[in-house]
Amino acid sequence: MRYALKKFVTMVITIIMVTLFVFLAFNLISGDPVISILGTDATPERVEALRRELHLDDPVILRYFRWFFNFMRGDMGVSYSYKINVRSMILEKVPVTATMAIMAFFLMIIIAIPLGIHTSKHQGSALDRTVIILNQIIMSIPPFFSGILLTFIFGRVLKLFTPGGYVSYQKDFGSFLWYMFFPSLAIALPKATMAIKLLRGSLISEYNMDYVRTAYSKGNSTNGVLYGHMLKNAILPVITFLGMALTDMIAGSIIVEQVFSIPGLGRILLTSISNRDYPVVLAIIVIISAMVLLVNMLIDIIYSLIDPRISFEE
Amino acid sequence: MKNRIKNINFILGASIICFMALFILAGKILPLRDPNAIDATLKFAKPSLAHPFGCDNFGREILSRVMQGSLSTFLIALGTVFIGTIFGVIIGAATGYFGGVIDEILMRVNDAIFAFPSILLALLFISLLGPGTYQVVIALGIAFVPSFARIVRGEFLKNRNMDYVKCARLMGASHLRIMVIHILPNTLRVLLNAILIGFNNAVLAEASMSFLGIGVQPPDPSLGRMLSEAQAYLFKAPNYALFPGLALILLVLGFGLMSDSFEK
Amino acid sequence: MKEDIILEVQDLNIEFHDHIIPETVVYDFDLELKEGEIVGLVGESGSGKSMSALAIAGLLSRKDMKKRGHIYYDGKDLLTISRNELRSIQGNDISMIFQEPLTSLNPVKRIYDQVEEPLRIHTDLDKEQRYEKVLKILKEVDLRDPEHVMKQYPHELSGGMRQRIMIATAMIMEPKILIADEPTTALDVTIQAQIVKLLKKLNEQRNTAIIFISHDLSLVSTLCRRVLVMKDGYIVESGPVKAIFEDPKEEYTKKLIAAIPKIDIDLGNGLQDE
Amino acid sequence: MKKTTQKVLLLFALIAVMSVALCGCAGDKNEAGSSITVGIPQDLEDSLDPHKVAAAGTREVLFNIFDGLVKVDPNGDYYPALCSKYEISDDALTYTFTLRKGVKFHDGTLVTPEDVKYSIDRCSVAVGDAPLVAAYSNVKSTSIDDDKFIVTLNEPDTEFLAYMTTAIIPEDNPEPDTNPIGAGPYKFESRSPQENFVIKKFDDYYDDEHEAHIETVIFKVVGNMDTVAMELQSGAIDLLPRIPLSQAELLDDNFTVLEGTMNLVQALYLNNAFKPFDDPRVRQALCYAADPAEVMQFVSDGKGTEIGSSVFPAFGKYYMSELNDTYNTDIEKAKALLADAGYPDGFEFDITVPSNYTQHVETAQVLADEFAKIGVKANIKLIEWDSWLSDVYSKRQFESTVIGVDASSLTAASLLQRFVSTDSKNFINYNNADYDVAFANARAALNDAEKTKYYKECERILSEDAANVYIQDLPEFVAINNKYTGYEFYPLYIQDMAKLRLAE
Repeated sequence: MRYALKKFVTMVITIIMVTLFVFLAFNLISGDPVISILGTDATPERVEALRRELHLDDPVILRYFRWFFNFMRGDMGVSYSYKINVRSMILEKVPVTATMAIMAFFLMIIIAIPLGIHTSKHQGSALDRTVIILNQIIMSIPPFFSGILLTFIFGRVLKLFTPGGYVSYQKDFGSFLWYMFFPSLAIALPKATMAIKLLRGSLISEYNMDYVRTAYSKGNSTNGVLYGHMLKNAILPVITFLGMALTDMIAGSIIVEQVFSIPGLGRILLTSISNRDYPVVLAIIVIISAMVLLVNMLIDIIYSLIDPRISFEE
Repeated sequence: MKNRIKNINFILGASIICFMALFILAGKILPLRDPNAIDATLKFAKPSLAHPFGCDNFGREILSRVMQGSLSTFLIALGTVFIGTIFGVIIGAATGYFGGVIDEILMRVNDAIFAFPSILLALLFISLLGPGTYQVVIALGIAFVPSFARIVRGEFLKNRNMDYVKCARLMGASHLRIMVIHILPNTLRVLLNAILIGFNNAVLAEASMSFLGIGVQPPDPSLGRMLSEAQAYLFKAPNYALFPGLALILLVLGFGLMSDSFEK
Repeated sequence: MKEDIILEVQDLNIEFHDHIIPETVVYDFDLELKEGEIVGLVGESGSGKSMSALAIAGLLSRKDMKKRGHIYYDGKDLLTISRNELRSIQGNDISMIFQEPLTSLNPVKRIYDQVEEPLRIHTDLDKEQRYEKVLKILKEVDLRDPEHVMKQYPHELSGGMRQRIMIATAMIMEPKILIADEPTTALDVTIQAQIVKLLKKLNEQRNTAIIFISHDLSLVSTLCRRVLVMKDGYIVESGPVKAIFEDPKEEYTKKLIAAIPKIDIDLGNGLQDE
Repeated sequence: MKKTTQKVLLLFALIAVMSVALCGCAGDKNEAGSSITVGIPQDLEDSLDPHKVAAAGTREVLFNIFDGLVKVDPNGDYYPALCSKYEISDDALTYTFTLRKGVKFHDGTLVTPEDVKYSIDRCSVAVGDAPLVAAYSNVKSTSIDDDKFIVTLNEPDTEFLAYMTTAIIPEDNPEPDTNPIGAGPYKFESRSPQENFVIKKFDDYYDDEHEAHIETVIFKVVGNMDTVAMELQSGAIDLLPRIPLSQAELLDDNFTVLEGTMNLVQALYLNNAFKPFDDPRVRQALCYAADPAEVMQFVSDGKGTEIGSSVFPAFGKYYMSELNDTYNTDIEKAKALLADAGYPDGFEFDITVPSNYTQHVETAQVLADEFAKIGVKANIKLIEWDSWLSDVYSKRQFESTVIGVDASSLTAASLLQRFVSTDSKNFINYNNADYDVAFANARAALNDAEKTKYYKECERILSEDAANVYIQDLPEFVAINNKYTGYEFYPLYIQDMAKLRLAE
């Protein structure tokens, strides 16, 4: 339990640090939220009036703590541009990005594990070679470009989904999942190829470990040794990679949301940054970094569950 | 069996990189049209002998733009990895070797940068120092520090309580000496691998940055910018997207195969 | 095959193929093993003793290893029978223990699962029966508090205990032949003596034939009745232990015996390790 | 052990395939009544209070929800809306509006004269020392007389009617920012940030002639304008104003592409306070070097309309096409001008461009290439829209920028006032005494002919003094699915959905 507490505390500290970074960043970034609210034909006096109203002239530290205490009380403030309560606006969008991340995560596992195992078993076979080459190529395509290609192939050619036909999960959950499958694939693919390479490499290096020979000496079949013994050991480096891959996927989702026109957190984050909509940006960043750190903590726990050598109080 | 695949990858990777290096150099030597020269008559000219890669919507020569673009993308990636490695090693070594309070603080800073969307970081630098290639390099460089630091820290942690380190300390070697002369060379293999993978990610990150309009300023080309500009003409002039995409894939493929062969 | 010979190896040759030029490691290796007999296989490292043992245990991969000759066990030639048949023998009739106790056990699986595995492969006993058998075998290998050890992981045990686990796993199916590939080399002297004593006890109780591979002649002399001396893949000399040690014929065997440091091990007191 | 892991993997694969197959077809639109999906490039990231709206993109959509005393029609004339008729006094000081009876707001309540007075006073009464709507500073007082609403001005202004299109809103709306209630043909239905903005037909709209036809209009935020053709072809979008030309060319024949003008003044705006742009000869040299025809060739496939000053064709009587020939491209003359301005071998300057407007970025690149011909090196700097608003527009920290300036109302003043040296929106720091005089005369002139003469004089000064390098009024392409018809272009930023009908 002490471990979980320690991890939680470090997580909170990190999030505080991230939000502090953002606050300082916004202070230095040019662009003024008031002007983007009032527009070009706002008179200087009204600009000044709004600045005072939003306390924008107070010192950064004071503004930060005010925001922090409100945030702790659950009041994320009101969006400068949409004038909507930030919390309702964002909570409505979290499931969109979350679904995409989770779907991409599972897709990655479903693609990577079987292929990783298979190519490690049949090293040098035709399939192994093609998978390696394909891996390298897919890894080298930028996410936005793979998004476009996927939209073209699945959307226009195979007509499996209507490009741009995003359906909100409140309205029709089935077609929402169906539509989200393709952007998730666009994010998952590059990471899946990386996972295949990693799993294949680590499985191959497990082959010449002594315990494998012992397993064979007990009369295990090749599959028995592979799944019974080696997989559990070989999966360890892949799990650490999964943690990092998820953070890249969330970053990738920002780009893919643009290509598949999905109204997720990424899109709102981008537009809010360019509108200098501080409350929205801060709220989203807290949620995203919380998601990222939570997952990393989860990954550490899974890692120590599988590998007994890592004790909890590591 | 295993090392036969290994050196095929190495040869393949190395040859692709040499090809790309020659390709970029050719851009400098051959008397080609200036990458930014506009010509209304050549708008969307199809690939032909006179224009091997064809021309874009401004009638600019795609061939010389891809050459110039590959160079700027390559330099950006190099700069990014350079910054990422230098600071990554410093932070990684310090946290991995000394541990304790320093480790705790720097690791938290590291996690913070890690969770920090790199796009916001890039925007911060752009507004501070104005748009341009160098700002992107600094922004991406810093965004890459956490992953390098994490890898180097892991290696230093592993080597820290190895016997050879204890002996070195017995001999009275200073911490710095131990870190630089003893531990660092041991981490080189893993670091090299991370650098190559880092290079690929840097190239891809630059492409995404250009997609969002940050980074290399027009009319100068970068592979990422060309790809994002080409997506509007994907069907009308597929060659506009094809060649920069190909150059990008080859660049990343070359280094990818090389990093493959360094795999332990 | 004569009636009490359970294993017959006839001019076994092993050639490596995964390098560019094939390399022969074992030349016409012959061995006849009687039931309950303990045979010593002695030679410097790289003399091919481990390779021949692995060949007998069927652990050399068939792809990049060309083997000529025959290994007859129970009327079947282990080199040619189908993989499934070979698998039914491995761990059941012929089992093996290895030199490095540290890495020979799967680090991420509990001791119980690893010892119990041969039962799950070769028998269809239910959970309780398997638990009983594992408990019994762990007691037989002189492990204190087996219930606790079962739940532990390899990295939580000492080298000696781990070797005992290896032996328990190998012996659980009461195999006819146990191949021990330098089981004591990685252990310190006191533990070595206990392991050798344990092997001797198991041999006597269960009449399991043992092929004991080692480069430590003094150990071989205390445990084995017969010895084969190998050098660069050839068997240079073989015969009863006393004969080999009293008047070695081959030059190489003489040098080997001269090199033994004179310590006499008292096998009597059965020290328990800490 | 080995069997369980294989089973687990199989299970995973099964769930994924099942969940994907389960929802099979994409949801099709089966709302009651007719509906249309209109693509918009950016979401309405703005308050929905008509008097506080900042972005043009929001204003063009809210046109469908709010009606003012008068309303503008496609060719720029005003017709009575909430008022049945209006009279302007001879001295152009008092405007009298006779209010229509029985007009309802979207929440069913009747539009009362008090609501009208509340809406107008809300814009004209000064907060701090400036009114909500700048032009209303000229309003002296407003009063109600039975069913008449009278507005009296401080100074005579024949064009003031243009400002009477301001939205009339109910006094007792608790949340005007997020829940807009007006008297227009459509009423607000729902909104989901970065996704869509939905309005529904207002059944008891008072004006049958301008009544809405299509039941539901969904404004859908388009993620990526560069690949929007795919979304149109797939049926996800039915109507897309301002579609990039590259995408319009890809549409098949169940789409019609209409062509109009963007109604803005695209130019290379020069910061006249920045050396060397303080010297008119340098500005004129750039005008001679620039070739609007070539810009149009690249940016809009030759389809834009060239302009010579700060007024675009939709302003009819004020537009002076002859000014287009003030600076026909002449490299030698440009070099000569540069030489005697003290820059024989040219100079270097930055063009700051907002990154989200592709046409402006492309224009900058063409101009940079043209200026290179006279030895002038132009570096293009892309910055974010918000940074452009604060750095370039309000703080005026820029050397030059390519942008399109639109008109907030159909008055020539809204385009030309910006260049008066003392005006708060004079972001190019233009300072020309003759211009200030000419503009003042135009404002004071009572009869139309005189007013037009002075406004034209202002335009001529801007052109001859080369205040900016004027280029074009960009073309606007609108893609519309042949299932619908009735789309009309407006001279201002307006998307009138009420005109749309289902094609038979």
